[in-house]
Amino acid sequence: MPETAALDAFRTEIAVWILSACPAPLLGRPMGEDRIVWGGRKWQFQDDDQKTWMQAAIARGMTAPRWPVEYGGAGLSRAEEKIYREELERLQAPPPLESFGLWMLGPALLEFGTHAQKLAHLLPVTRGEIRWCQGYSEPGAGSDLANVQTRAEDMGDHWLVNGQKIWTSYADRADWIFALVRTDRDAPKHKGISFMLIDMNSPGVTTRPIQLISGKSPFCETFFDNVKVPKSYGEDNPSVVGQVNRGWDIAKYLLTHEREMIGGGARGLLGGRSLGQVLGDLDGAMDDPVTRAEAMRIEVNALAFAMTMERYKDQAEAGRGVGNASAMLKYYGTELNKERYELLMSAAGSEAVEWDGPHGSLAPEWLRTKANSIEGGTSEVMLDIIAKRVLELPNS
Amino acid sequence: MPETAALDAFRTEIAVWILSACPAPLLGRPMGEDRIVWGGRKWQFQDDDQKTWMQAAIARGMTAPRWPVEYGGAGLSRAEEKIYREELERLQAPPPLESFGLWMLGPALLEFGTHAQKLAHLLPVTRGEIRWCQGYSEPGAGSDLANVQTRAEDMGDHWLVNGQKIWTSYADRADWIFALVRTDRDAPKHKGISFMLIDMNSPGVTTRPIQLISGKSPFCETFFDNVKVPKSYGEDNPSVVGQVNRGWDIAKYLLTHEREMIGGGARGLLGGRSLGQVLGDLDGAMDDPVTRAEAMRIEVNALAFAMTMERYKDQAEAGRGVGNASAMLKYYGTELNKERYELLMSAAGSEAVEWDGPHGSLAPEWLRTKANSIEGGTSEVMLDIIAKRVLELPNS
Amino acid sequence: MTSLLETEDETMLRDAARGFLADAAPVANLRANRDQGRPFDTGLWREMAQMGWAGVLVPEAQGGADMGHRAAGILAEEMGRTLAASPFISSAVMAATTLRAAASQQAEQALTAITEGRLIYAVALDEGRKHAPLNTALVAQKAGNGFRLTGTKAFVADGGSAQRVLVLARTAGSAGEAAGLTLFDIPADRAGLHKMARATVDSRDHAQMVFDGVEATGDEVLGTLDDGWALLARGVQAGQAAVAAELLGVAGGAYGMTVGYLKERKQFDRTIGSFQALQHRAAHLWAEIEVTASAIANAGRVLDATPTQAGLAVSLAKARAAQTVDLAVREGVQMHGGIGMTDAYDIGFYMKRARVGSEWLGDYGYHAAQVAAARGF
Amino acid sequence: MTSLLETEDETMLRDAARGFLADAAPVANLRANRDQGRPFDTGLWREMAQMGWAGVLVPEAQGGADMGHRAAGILAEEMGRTLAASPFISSAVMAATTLRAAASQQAEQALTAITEGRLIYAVALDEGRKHAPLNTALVAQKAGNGFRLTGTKAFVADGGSAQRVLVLARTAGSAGEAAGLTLFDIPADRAGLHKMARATVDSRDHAQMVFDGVEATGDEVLGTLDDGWALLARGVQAGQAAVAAELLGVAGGAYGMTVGYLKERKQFDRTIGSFQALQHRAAHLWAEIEVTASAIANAGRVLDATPTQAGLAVSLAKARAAQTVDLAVREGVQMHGGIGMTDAYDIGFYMKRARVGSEWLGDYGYHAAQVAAARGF
Repeated sequence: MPETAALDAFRTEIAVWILSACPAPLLGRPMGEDRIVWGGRKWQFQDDDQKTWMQAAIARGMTAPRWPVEYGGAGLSRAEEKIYREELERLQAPPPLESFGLWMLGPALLEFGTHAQKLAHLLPVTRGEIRWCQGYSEPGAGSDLANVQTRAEDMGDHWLVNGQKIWTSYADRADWIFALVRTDRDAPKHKGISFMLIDMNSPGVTTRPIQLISGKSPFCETFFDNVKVPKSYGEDNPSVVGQVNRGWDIAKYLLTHEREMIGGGARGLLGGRSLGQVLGDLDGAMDDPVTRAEAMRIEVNALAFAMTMERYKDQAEAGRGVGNASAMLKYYGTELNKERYELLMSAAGSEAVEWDGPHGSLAPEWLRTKANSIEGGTSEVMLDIIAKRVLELPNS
Repeated sequence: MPETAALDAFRTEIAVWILSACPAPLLGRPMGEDRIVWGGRKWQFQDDDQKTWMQAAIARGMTAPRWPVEYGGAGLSRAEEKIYREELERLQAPPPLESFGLWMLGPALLEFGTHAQKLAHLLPVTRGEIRWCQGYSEPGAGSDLANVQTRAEDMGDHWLVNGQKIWTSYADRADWIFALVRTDRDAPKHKGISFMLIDMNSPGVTTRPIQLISGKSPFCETFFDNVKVPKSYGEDNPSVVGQVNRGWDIAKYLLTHEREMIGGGARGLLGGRSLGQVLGDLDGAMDDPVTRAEAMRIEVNALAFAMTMERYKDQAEAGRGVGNASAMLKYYGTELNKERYELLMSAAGSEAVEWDGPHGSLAPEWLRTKANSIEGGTSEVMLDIIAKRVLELPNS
Repeated sequence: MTSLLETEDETMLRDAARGFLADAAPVANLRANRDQGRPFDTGLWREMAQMGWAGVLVPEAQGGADMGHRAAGILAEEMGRTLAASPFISSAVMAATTLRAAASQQAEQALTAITEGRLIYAVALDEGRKHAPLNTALVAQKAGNGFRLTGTKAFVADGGSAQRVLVLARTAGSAGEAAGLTLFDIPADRAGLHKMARATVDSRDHAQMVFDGVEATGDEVLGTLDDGWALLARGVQAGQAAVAAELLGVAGGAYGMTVGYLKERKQFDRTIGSFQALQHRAAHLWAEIEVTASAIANAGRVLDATPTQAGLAVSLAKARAAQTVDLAVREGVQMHGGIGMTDAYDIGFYMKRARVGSEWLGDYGYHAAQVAAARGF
Repeated sequence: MTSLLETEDETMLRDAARGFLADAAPVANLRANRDQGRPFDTGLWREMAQMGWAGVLVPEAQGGADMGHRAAGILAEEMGRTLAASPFISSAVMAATTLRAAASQQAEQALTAITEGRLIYAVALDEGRKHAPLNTALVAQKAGNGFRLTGTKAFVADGGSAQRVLVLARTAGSAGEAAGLTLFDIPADRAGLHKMARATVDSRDHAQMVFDGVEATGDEVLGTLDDGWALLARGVQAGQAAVAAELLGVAGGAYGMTVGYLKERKQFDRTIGSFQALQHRAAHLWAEIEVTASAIANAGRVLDATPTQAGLAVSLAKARAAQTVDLAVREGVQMHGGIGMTDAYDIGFYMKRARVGSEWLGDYGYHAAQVAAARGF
């Protein structure tokens, strides 16, 4: 069977499966942050349908389609996974499970972990049993992620962890954290960091939510106060992924992933309608030449950016990585999204500045976009990356 | 007599003088670069009226109104000079004489020169007998003006000058040059430079005009090939102004002057008409929301910038210097002017791209504006100056 | 016209205001007000009145300081710098200018009360989401010797705290026309006037006002029947200039906080203010603020010298101020990085006030179009 | 639709074109052409034709390579990179696409001649200073069995060198209407057709064409009487996409030259490319070029796949290209400093071509408005 015919067959098969496995009430529902299934010990489904759908997906390995079957995945190829995502979108079925474990920990362990680590940690992730959070940033470090002050002292059979992380999304609801900790204080900044897996239930771990200018947020501060982390969780299953003191390599690898995800946020935001159409709903807004010219500019840029996302995705799927160029997606997508929201705010005028005005959550969303060009690496860091690694300009 | 009454009387007196001294055919004529009286040995007046007017002004010291009478000036106060300029403008009389000697050399000598230097050099300047040019920039130095490679070796009774200057305006028509030369090759970059006065007739001095992307230009390259410059032109009249090796102080002093002059170029460019009115002459141009929005933006910025020029001038005239903030005028004015010309080019469309199309010299003027943000210190250097000296941000 | 340079008196006023506000109304006050659900601090407003600020535009005969619009702008700018909330612009600038132009005995009494800080006015003007005073549709219908007002005013600044309201109503003509607009001066607790507080991002007092057959007497008409806009327009222009000045202060405050942060914050083992890309952006921002400051000074000067020809100057000031403060707060938040996004840090307050102030009494697009019209295109 | 990634064939085409042009048509050629008053190099154009470029959009039956619009875009882009001048877009893209759509026997013969490099076409379209094809006012009046053409075409690219001209004329209707426009295909040396060369900043062949009662036969009508725009619109869209691709190449060439300069030039004892402010601007420029490259690839794909629905894709490409190349040449000239201003240095040529190319067949404002219309606003 030629390749395309096989893929066509797969498309049919997976569509049939989605329709049979995903309860009808879930189909075609608008997808919001409040409808995401995150999993974990503290997780509560909003309805039984969510649970039914997740469990059907688990049974087929479809919560982690491209992971190997032995770690809870479905072992699909890139092309097959793409078809699966396309069919989910076409049939308006929600993803059965989302999590930092699937997005971030999985890729890290699959690339750097031992077989035992993968078995121990990835299976519960694919099953929605354990929810992970990410502990990178620290107060005072900002863009300088390698400036890790949280330290893990070698106490023989365990590490003693002390310090503080910030911007840990959903830390208050997570079961485990993968964190960068300093295991060698004398080594150069990038050389003494380890990538450590820590149970959030360990004594000495506490979290505190962060209030943003836009209001409540999923972000937390996370404190480690004499937390004992075993050197090993079992045979060939150390608590440090990869080599001790080489955690920066893993962090860099994952940062590239994160960038692509955040940069992509600018797409599809207005439910398929163009910005100009949305603005056209506001009487007279498009009669103002300033608003019209700006709407045209953003529309042109957004369409071209969406094509660029498409092109980069195709390139990644064709097995040619996009590497540091992903920094561009992060930069461009988040800056564009800020511009879009500035224009929406301006067009909605005095109605826009209310916390709960006639335009719903526009004001907090507007303020929230300001964080997008900071979190996951600031626009300035992205430009530095492009300048140094893509353009190969000399260090200053 | 109270001060304002005295000034009112002066205003009347000077207006009467202008009307009596300036031949009527010169009044109300459009002022273009081709109508400027530059003076100098190679100078040829376009008509006798120009000569009559210049000589009347010389007789009263009005080619250099604020300079002391003994050096050929009229010894006017700041307020009186301002009134003189206002009356010239009101009566549409051309300036009787312009020159780099008046603009640049004068301020330098008045601040740093000896009495004999002032007598020897300033009198011929005020009389339009000697035309000066300025030799600062060198090939390969760019914004780094202190990177002076032209060297003057101490040969006892004379300096031996070798090297090359670039961007020397009207060097091919000048009689003398004031130049930065390196007199100490071992000292730190800024400490071994002298401010030297050199006769362009000296053997070994040659010039070559520079063609710009906008076409012919007043700029030249100037070469010094074993040029002998006497240590002194007479008693207490050395060829170096100020102390040997301290010429950088004088250069810095003059750079501030130059910046204010170039930044001011953005004003009054359209003969008093607003940008939008000029664009309105082009059928349909203002129906395009992009053009209209951009015209509005530039108009708003240009008006506010003109007020800022006014404010800074008032501040300087009030005896409180504007210092490094003048870098802002240079930066803002030249960038604004580039934007204005981009819009004019766009609105005039295919007619604009002809060298001699229906819009006259628009295309070369457009290209010429690109140099404004480079000459006299690039926009980047201006931003550096603002950041370090006004904002006092730390060195990188 | 007089120079755009500050006079010695103006500089003294600015220094005094800055000193007072740094002590009495730092940004921490805004936070405290917000957390306690207070739109502004009445005690602070009393102190301002005692210093003569509430009467800055009131004639000496009514107890005012009569210092003019340039002085009012300096006060507004300094309040903007620390985000000090008060009914200054609504009451002491817009209402005071309007009442002064009305020149009636009642108006003079009101001016004295404003000056003494006893009386707060709001101006009920716009009805839609954008500034468009001539689109007024709120109807004042003849009823006996008086009128009956029916309609809705959106986004009335200080509408929750005001004791009196200047309300623009239509007595003739149709939307878009200046003729047929009449200005009423009524107490805010008049029967049928419903005030709904709006929770705006800047945590200040904004209210929607619903006029449900509100009665007004003929004596409560300010100025001439059907010609109220001519009168109120003076107050609105004064208000636009003052908001522009406030926004310049907001920009300056955000800029100052940001440059301070750049000088102190270290990253990658360097003070971040030493990074040239940030330096150039900060320098550009400073340039924009300098240029806007000229337009603000000019608007005050023109309002003082030739108030009937101040349209271009005022719109220029507001257009520039809106653009500049937008740049200042965007750069401010971005350059602060993550910390700037947290509610615990003050820079976010500047972004929120900038947004509201840019919108109030006409945004950039509105005023840039006014400039274009005044300049013949 | 197929992916926006280049196929292997396309990459090979690009590499071959780049290699050829680097050798045969570096920027120095443009300078030599200009100094010798030559709008392009006929020998070079013959070589391009031999490589199949002139027939890139011509069916194999007429001897063409029939590689499609994406391929044509790649060629145009590579020509833009070294500013290689040729009648490629006028003749091999616009005229060829139009003639191919006409599908007459005469048109087929013309296509063969174009492919072989024997025949150069120009398209005489716009009459005013901005692109506005429907405003065509040049009249073709019935005269016996034929027509008499009277009017003026401004800014006809390759109008000086063309042997034949596609000219859009009005046979009915009035300015602004598509109906009533008829397309003629006539020899450029027809009596009464006066060509005035225009000295444009990009030193290429542009002419004003005055039609002074030029006679055309009924056979010289291409397509249908009164419905010529439908036919020519295909060629114009193809041309717009190709110009957009060329401008992407111009942007890329200016960018490459500039980044090269940043890496080599020293000032203040440092390589200027190590200054962070310049780094960030260069990185931003690179980002813009990357994003525009997607829009260019997309336009080619859509023209190849669904040519009748390519309006949005083509306008998006041209709008993006105009903005991007503008940024690229402005940054290029500024970052080169004084040397960039001299005629002796090449970067200025990029600025000049960018200006003309941005204008040709519709500028940013024109195409952004088309995008807006296609997107429902």
